[in-house]
Amino acid sequence: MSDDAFTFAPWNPEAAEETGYSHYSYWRSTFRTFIKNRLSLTLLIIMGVLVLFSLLYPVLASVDPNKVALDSSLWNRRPDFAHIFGTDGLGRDIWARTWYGTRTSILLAFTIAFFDVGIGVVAGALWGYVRKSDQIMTEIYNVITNIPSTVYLILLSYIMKPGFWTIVIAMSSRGWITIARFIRNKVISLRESEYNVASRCLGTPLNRILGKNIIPFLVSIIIMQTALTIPYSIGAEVFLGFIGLGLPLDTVSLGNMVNQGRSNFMLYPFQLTWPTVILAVITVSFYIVGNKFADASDPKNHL
Amino acid sequence: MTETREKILRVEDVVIRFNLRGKELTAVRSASLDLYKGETLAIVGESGSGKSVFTKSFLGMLDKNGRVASGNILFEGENLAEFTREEQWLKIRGRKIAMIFQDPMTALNPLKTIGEQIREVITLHRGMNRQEAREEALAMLGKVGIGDAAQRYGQYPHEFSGGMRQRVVIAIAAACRPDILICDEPTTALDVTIQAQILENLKELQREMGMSIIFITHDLGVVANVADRVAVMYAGEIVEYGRTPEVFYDPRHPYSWALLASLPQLGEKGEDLYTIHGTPPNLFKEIKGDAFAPRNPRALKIDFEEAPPWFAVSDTHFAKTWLLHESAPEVEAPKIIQRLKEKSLKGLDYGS
Amino acid sequence: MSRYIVKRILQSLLTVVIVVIAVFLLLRLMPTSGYFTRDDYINMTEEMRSAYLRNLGITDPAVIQLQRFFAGVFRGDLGRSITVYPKLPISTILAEKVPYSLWFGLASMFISVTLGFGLGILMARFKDRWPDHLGTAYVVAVRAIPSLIYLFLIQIWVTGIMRWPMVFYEDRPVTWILPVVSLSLTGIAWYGIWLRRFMVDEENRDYIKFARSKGLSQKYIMRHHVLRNAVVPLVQYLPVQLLLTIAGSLIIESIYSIPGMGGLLVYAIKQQDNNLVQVLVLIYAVLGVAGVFVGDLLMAFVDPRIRLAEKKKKKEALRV
Amino acid sequence: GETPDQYRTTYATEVKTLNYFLLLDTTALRVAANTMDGLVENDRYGKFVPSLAERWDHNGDFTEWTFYLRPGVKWVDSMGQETAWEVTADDFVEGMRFIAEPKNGIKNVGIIRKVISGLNGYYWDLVDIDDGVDIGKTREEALASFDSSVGVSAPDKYTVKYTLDNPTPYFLSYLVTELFFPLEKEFLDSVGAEDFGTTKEKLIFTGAYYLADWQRDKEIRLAKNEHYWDAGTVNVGEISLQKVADDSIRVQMFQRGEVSATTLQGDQVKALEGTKWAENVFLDEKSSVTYWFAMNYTSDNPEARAFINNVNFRKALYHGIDRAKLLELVNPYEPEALLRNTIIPEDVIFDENGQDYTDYPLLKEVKERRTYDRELAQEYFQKAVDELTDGNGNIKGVSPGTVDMLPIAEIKADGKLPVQILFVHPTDPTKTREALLLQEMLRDTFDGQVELVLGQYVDDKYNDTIKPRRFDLLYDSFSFKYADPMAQLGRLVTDGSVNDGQYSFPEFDKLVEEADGKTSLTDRYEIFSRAERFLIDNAVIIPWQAGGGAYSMDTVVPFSTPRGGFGVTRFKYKGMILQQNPITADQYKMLEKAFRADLAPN
Amino acid sequence: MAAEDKREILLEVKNLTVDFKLGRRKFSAVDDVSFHIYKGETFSLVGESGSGKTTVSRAIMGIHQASQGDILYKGESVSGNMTGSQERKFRQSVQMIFQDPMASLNERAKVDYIVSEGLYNFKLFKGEKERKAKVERTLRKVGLLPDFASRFPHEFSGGQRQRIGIARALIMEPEFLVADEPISALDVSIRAQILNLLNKLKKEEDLTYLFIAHDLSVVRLISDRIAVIYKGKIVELAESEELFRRPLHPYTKGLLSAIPLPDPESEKNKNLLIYDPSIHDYDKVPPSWCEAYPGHWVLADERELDLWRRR
Ligand SMILES: Nc1ncnc2c1ncn2[C@@H]1O[C@H](COP(=O)(O)OP(=O)(O)OP(=O)(O)O)[C@@H](O)[C@H]1O
Ligand SMILES: Nc1ncnc2c1ncn2[C@@H]1O[C@H](COP(=O)(O)OP(=O)(O)OP(=O)(O)O)[C@@H](O)[C@H]1O
Ligand SMILES: [Mg+2]
Ligand SMILES: [Mg+2]
Repeated sequence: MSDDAFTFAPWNPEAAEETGYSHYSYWRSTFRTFIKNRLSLTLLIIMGVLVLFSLLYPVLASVDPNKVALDSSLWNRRPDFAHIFGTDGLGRDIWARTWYGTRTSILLAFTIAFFDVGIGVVAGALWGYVRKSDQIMTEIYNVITNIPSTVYLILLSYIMKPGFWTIVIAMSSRGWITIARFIRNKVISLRESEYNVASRCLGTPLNRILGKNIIPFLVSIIIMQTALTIPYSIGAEVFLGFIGLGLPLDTVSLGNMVNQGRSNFMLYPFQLTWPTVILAVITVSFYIVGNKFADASDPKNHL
Repeated sequence: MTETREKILRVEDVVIRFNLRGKELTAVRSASLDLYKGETLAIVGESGSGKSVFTKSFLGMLDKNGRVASGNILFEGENLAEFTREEQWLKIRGRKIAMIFQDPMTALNPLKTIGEQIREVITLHRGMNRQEAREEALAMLGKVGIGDAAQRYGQYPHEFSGGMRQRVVIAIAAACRPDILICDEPTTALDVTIQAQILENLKELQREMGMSIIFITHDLGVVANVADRVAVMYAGEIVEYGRTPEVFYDPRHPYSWALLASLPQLGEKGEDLYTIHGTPPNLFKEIKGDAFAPRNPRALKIDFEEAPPWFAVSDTHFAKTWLLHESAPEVEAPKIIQRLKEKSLKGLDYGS
Repeated sequence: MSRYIVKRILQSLLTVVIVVIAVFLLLRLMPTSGYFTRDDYINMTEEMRSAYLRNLGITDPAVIQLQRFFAGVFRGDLGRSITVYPKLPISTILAEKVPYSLWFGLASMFISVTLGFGLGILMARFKDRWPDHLGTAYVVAVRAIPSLIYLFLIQIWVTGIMRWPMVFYEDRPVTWILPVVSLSLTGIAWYGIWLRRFMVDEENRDYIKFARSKGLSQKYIMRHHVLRNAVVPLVQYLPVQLLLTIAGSLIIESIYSIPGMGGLLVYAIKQQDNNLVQVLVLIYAVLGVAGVFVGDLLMAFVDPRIRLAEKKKKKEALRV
Repeated sequence: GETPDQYRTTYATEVKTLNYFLLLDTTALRVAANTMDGLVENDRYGKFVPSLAERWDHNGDFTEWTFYLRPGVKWVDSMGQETAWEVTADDFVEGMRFIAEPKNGIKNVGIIRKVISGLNGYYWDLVDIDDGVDIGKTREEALASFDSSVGVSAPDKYTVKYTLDNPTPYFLSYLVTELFFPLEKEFLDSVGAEDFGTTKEKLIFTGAYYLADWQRDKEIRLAKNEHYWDAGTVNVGEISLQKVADDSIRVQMFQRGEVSATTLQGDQVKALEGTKWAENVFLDEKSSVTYWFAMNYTSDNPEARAFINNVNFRKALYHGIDRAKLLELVNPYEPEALLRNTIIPEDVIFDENGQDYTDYPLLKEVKERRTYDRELAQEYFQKAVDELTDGNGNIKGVSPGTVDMLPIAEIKADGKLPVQILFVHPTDPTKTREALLLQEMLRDTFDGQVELVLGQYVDDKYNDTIKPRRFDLLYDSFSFKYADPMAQLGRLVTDGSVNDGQYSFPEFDKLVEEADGKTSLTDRYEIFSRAERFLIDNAVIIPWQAGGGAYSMDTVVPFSTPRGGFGVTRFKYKGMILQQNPITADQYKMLEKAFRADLAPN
Repeated sequence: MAAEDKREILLEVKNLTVDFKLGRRKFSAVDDVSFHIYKGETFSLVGESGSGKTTVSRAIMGIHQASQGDILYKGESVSGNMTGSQERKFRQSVQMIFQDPMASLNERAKVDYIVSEGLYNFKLFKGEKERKAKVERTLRKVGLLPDFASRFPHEFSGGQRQRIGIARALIMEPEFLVADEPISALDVSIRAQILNLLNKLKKEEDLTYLFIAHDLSVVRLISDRIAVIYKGKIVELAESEELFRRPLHPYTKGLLSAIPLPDPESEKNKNLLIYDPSIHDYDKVPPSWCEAYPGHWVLADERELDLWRRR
C-alpha cells in the first residue's frame, strides 16, 4: 500500500448527487416485466397467433363458412383431410367457421371493451374528481346495477334487432358503469393526494389534472378492466345465443357455433369441441395475459 | 466497567441479503454488535442503512425473500443465525426478544380489542388463565400510563390516539417480559411532547423489569435521552460504536461527524448548516472500500480501495475509518461538533 | 345511527323507484301486443283490442300507470300475469317458484362459502406454490370460459358416469347435487380469489408482523388475525348474494329442468308479459338494494371501525 | 318381464292453462285427451265407439243427432275421488253454453259456429252487444235465449240432442274435439269461469285419468281414474309429462331410461347408426296435420310482393323447392314418405262409397306426382323474370328503399334481381337448418336470382310475424278439425282464418261456397277437389309435408292406443300397453302388418 | 418598534375560522386565528399534530374554504371568490412546498413536466427552448443536475425529490412561499440541505415564508417570528429568540421542554413539563389576545397574564 493511499481524494459534490438509476421508460419497463413471466408470454404468443390467424383466415382461405351442402352425405362429417374440424349438420366447414367465428367474437369483444373502457374511464375520472357529480353518478350506478343484466340485455336485444351493434350497445350501455365505479374509487383516493393538491395550487386546469395526474395512474386498472371485459363479452354473446337473442344466423360467431354444437353434442361431439377449445384458449389467454399485463404495468413491480 | 457486565447477545459479522426479482441486494454487510444485560443500546443511521433489517434478524422476522447469509447471532448459547424452523423462533420471539415497530397506527389489529391483543400474549407466554391474564394486562396498561385501564381494555385501536396506541404496543411487548426489547423507531410518528412521555415510560419499564433495550432511531436527541451506548450504522455496516458521551462528544467516523454536524439544533442563525451531499450507495452493487467515501469530502484515496478495519479509540469506543490509521493525515472533526458540548449546555437550555 | 338508517332506506327506495320507472319506460317500447294472450289477440277486433288496452290502463299516461302500479304494490297486489301464465296472480307464481331457487341458492351459497373459503385459505396459505396455482387455474377457467359450456358438459358427463338422472327430481336427493354444485362453481371461485387476496393483503400488514414478533404461532395468527380480518370485507357482500339467490340461475335451471325463478324473467320478457316483468324487476331491485343496505349494516356490525366511525372522529377532534 | 306402470314423456314449453276448452298446445291436448271423455271416441282402429254416450242416432238427413248417456258416471276430482256430480245431459249443454260465450275466448269455436244451429247468431249477438252495437236485446235477454235458439238440448237427464243447420254426416268427427266436452255447472260456478283450469283443484274429470299433479315448469302427472267407466281397458297407472326445456338431452334421457319415449331428428338417427339403439328407431305414423308454405301477397317488401303475385314465380317455387331434400334433415332415409302434395290429408275423408277424397281424380294426380323439377322451375322463373323485369335485372315498379320489417328483419330492397324474399322461421335448431338449406337450395336452383333473407321469430308466430305481416314466405300448418274438406278449404278463402298470405282468388272462393252448399258427399267432394286443385295449380299455397311421421323410440306397444285424425284422439293413452324394453323397428313392422290386416275388414 | 411597523405586510390573516364537517357535526380546525406576515420575513407556525397548522396553510392556498374571517394578500382578499385575473396573479406569486416529497410529486410524470407545470398553466414561456432553459436554471438553483429533467421522481432520494418540489415552486418566481412541514418527512442528514436552500433563497430572492413545523429547534433556526398554535387557536406569538428566551404560555413551555437535544448530559437532566389545559380557568372570563411584552403576544386572561409576566 503506497503512502499516496492516505492522501485526500478529489471530491465533487455534484457528482455525489448523481443517482444510481439509469434512464427509465415506463412502457419499456412494463413490457420488460411482462415478458419475464413465461406463462403469460406463451399465452400472449398463442393469443396473438390465434387472433392474427382469425383475422387473416378470410383473406387467406376461400372457404365460405356459410356454404350449405345440398348433398346430405356431406352433413355431419367427422374430421378428415377435407374438413379438418369436420362439418356441421348442413355440411358447413367447421374449421372455416371456427376462424370466422373467432374473428366475429373477437371483434365484438374488442368493440365492447373499447366502448366500455373508453366511456368508463372518462366517466369514472369525472365522477371521482368532480365532487358534485358524485351523488347523481352514484344513483345512476345504483340504478343500472340494480336492473338485472339479463333483463337489460334481453330487453334491449328485443327492442332492437338482434345484431352486432345491438349486442355492443346492450353490453356497453351497462358495462361502462362498473368500470367507471372502479376508476372512481381509485380517482377518489388519488384526488386528495398531495401531488394533486400541488397541481391545484399551481392552478392546473381540470383537463390537465385528469390527463396528467389521474389517468396515468389508472393504466393498470384500465388494462385489467379491458382484459376482463373481453372474455366476459365473448361469454355474454354465447349466453345471448343460448336464450335465442344472439347474433343473426348469417354471422358466424363462436356463440352461434357453441349453441349449435351443444344441441348435438352427444351425437357429434367434435362440433362443440373445437370451437370450445379455441374459445377457451382465447378467453383464458386474454384473462391471464391481461392480468399479468396489468401487474406489469404497476411500477411497483418494475425493477 | 464493560467487562463486568454480562453480554446477553453477541452478533458477529452478520450479512443479510435479499432476493429481489432475481437480483441480490445486500442490506446488511458484516455488522457486529454486543448487547449487555440491562443496558440501552441505540442504533442510529440514516434511512435505509439497514437498522431494521439488522435487528429483525434477531427475531427471525426477515421478509421471506431475505436471509442471513453469514455471521452469528449468539443468544443464550444458541446461534440464532442457524435457526431454520418456525418452532425454534417461537421459543425466542416475545418471551426472550420482543420488538416494537415504528408505526403505532398499524401495529395493532384494528378488529380486536386492545385487551384481547394484550391478553393473547400473556396467556401464551406466561401460561396464565383468562382472569389472571386480564389482571396482568390491566396492570401493564397502567404501567405504560394509560389511565382508565379497565374501560380501555374493551376498546378497539381506533378509539385510541396515536400516542396511546404506541403505549399499548409497548405494553404488549413488555407483557411478554422479554430479556431484550427492540424498539424500532417507536416514536418517529409521534409528537415531541408525546414522544418524550413515551420515552419516560420505556425507561420506567426498563428499570422495573431489567431488560436490555436496542433502540433504533435517527433522532440523535432521542439517542441522547435513552441510550447508554450508541452504534452508528451506514450502508449496512456499523461504522462506529461506543458509550453515548463518547460518540456524541468525540465522534471519529466522518459519517458520524456529518450526522451530528447537520443537526439543526447546532445551527447558527444565518449560517449554513453542515450537509451531507449525494445519495447512499446502491445496495445491489458491491461496495468497494469505505461505503461513505463518495459522499465524504475528506475521503482518502484508500477509502475507495479498501474497506477500513475497526480502530479502537478507547476500550469502549471503536470506529471503522482510515482516518484513525497511523499514516492518515490529521483531520479535525467539524468545528461545530467540537462545540457541541458547550453549545448544548448553554444555548439550548430553554427558559424555564 | 338511526338517522343514518332512515336516510339510507329513503335513498334505497329512491333507487328502487328509479329502476322500476326505467324498466317501465323500456317496456313501453315494446309492442302492445304483449298485453294480450295470443288467442285474445287473434279473436279481438282492432276496436276490442284498444278497448281492452284502455281497460287495462295501458293507454294512460305513464305517470298514472306507474302510480297505479306502485299503489297496487303498496296494497300487496302484484297483479296478474298476462301471457306467461295467463291470469294467474303473480304472487301465486312467485310462491311456486321462489322456494326452488331459494333452496338451491341457499345450498349453493353454503357450499360456495365453505368451499370458497377453504380454497381461499389454502391458496393464501400456500401462496405461489402448487395449491395456489391450481386454485388460480380453477378460478381463471371458471371466469373465462362461458359457463354454458362447462355446465352442460358437467351435466352430460357426470350424470353419465354416476348414473344419476339427467334432470332434477324433487324427491330424489341425488339430483340436487349437480345443480347445487354447478351453481356453486362461480361462487367458490369468487370467494376463493377474494379471500386469498384479502388474506395475502392481511398477512403483509404490520400488525401481523407484530403478532409474529410477539411469538404467536403461524397457525394461531392465521386463524385469529389473518382469516378473521380477511373475512370482514367479504361479509358485506353476503346479504346481497343471499337475497339474490331468489333470482335463480337461468342456465342451470334450464338444463336441469328446475322450476325456479331463473328463466322466468327471460321468458316473461320474450312473451312480453309486461306485468310479470315489472314485478320481477321490482323484486330484484328491492332485493339488490336491500342486500347492499343490509351488507353495509352488517359491515358496521362486524367492523368496529365503521360502527363507531362518527364517534371516533368526534373524539379525535376533541382529544389533545 | 313385468310391464311398467308409468309412462314418462317430456314437453318443452309450459302450458298456459288446462282449461280443456282452450287447447293451445299439444301438452294441454294430451292432458285433456286423457282426463276428459266426450260422447264418443275412436277405438284403436279409428272407429267411432261409445264413450260417455252408450249409443246414438240421427235423423235421415243428418241434421238431428241424439245421444243417450251412460248413467251413473261421476265426475272425479284431482284427488281421484268421485264427486257428488254425475255426468248428465245438462253438462253437455253447459259445455256448449261455455264455449258460446265470447268472453271465454274459446278459440276453436269458429269451427262449429256454423254447424250447430243458432250458435252463430247467438255468438255474434253477444259480440255485438259487447261492442256496444244496438241489436234490440240486452245481454241478459241474449243469454236467456240460449236454450231456445241454440241447437243443443237435454230432453232428459241422460239424453243430449244436437240440431244442426245442414246435413252433417261427419258430425261424429266433431264430437272428439274438446268443444263437445261436458262441463259441470255447479263446479264451474264454484271456481269461477276466470279461474277454471288454472290449477289442478280448479278442474274435475270424466276421463281415464285425473290430473293428480300440475307443477308449473316441472311436471304434469296424470293418475289412473279408478272410478272410470271403462277402467278395465286402462293399462298404465300413471302418465308423467316432464318439462325439459333444453331438448338437447332428450334422446340421452331416453337411452338412460328416464323417459319412455322420444322423437329423433335426422342427425340423431344417423348418429345412432351402428349402435344398439339403431334397431329401436322406427317411423311413427303420419298425422292429419299438413304443413305448407304460405306466401305473403301483401308484403311490404316490394320485390317479393311483385314476384309472389306472379303465378309463374309461384310455380317456379312450387317446382323449385326440393321438399324431400328439406325433409332429409328429419328423415335421412326415406324423406319422400313424409311429403304431402294435397292440402287435405289422405285416409280421413271418405264419401258414401268409401272413396277417399284425395283419390278423386283431380287430386289423385297431384297426390302422386313429383313436384320438384329443376328445369321446369327455371323455365317458370324465366317467364316470371321476363314479365316482371325490364330485361336489365330491374324489377318493374319497384324503387330502391329500405323495408322495415323489424324486429324480424330489415331489407334493403334495391329493385333489382336477385329478388329478396323474407323467409321467417322459429329459432329452434332444426327449423333454422331447414331455412338455411332452403336458402341454399333456391340460390342453387335459380342461379342466385332468388335470395332468401332469413328472419326468426322468437316466440310467437302469429303475434310476431303473421299478424304484423312481417314475412314473405313462411311455413304454416293446420290441424284438421273435422272430417270434411271444408275444415281446411273453408279457412283458406279470401279473409279466411288461415289465409295468412291474404290473397284473394274469387274463383276459389266461389268453388268453396258452391261445394259447401252440396249435401251429397260425392258432389260436394268433387267440387272441393276442383277448388283444392285450383289452389295447387296456381301455387297459391304450396303443400309440403304431413305432420307426425317422426323417427321415434318408444316403449309403447304400437297400435295399442286409439287412432283417428281428429280432435284429441291421437293423444289418448287409454288402452296403451307399455313394455319393459324399447320396441324395435322389427317389432313395429310386424305389429303394423298385423294391424293393417285387422284394419282391412273394418 | 415604530420602524418595524412600517414594514410592508404581505399577508394578513384576520379572524380565520375553518370548519370541517364530521358526519353531521361541525368542528373548527382553526378557530379565530389572526396574524400577519411582513414582506421578507420567515414566519413560523408551530404546534403539535392536529393543531391546525396545515389547515391554516391550506386555507391560505385556497384549498380549504374559510368559514369565517378573511385572508388578505397584499391587501386584497384571497379567501372569497377571486376574479380570474386575481386568482392567476395569486397562484403565480404564492407557492407551496409540501411536507412529503414522496407523495407530492406525480410519479408518472417526468421531472421536466413537474417543474414546468406552472409554466404551462400560465403560459410563462415563449417557446420550448425558453421553457427548457428555465427548467434547467431552476434545477441548478436548487442544486440538481439539469439532466434530471428527463427522469421520473422515483429515481431520486428524498432530499432530491424535495428539491424538485421546491424547484416547481421557484420557477414561478413567487414572492411568498408556504412551506408546510417541508422537512419533517426527511432524513436528518438531508434536512440540513433543504434548510440551507430555503435560507439561501430567502437571501437571494427576497422570499417571504410561512414556515410550518412541529420541530422547534428547526423553527428557531430559520424563523424571524413564531406563532404557537394549540387546538386551532394561536396561544403565543413572538420573535423567535424572544419566544425561546421567554416562553409564557404553559403549552409553549411544555413544547420547548420536550424537544430532544442531541446531548446526553442535558438529556439526563431533562425536566419534562407536561401541559395540562385544565389549569386554565376560562369558564367565566374567556382568554384574550394580549401583548405581554412588545411584540410578544399571548392568549391569556388577566390573572394569568399577570402571573406569567411576574415570573
Ligand atoms: N424485503 C425486502 N426486500 C428487499 N429489500 C429490502 C427488504 N427489506 C428491506 N430491504 C432493503 O434493505 C435496506 C435496509 O432497510 P431497513 O429497513 O433495514 O432500513 P432502516 O435503516 O431501518 O431505514 P428506516 O430508518 O427508513 O427504517 C433498504 O435498502 C431496503 O430497501
Ligand atoms: N379535510 C378534512 N376534513 C375533516 N377534518 C379535517 C380535514 N383536514 C384536517 N382535519 C382535521 O382538522 C384538525 C387540524 O388538522 P391539521 O391537518 O390542520 O393539523 P396539523 O397541525 O397540520 O397537524 P400535523 O402536524 O399532523 O400535520 C385535525 O383534527 C384534523 O383531523
Ligand atoms: Mg427501519
Ligand atoms: Mg399538517
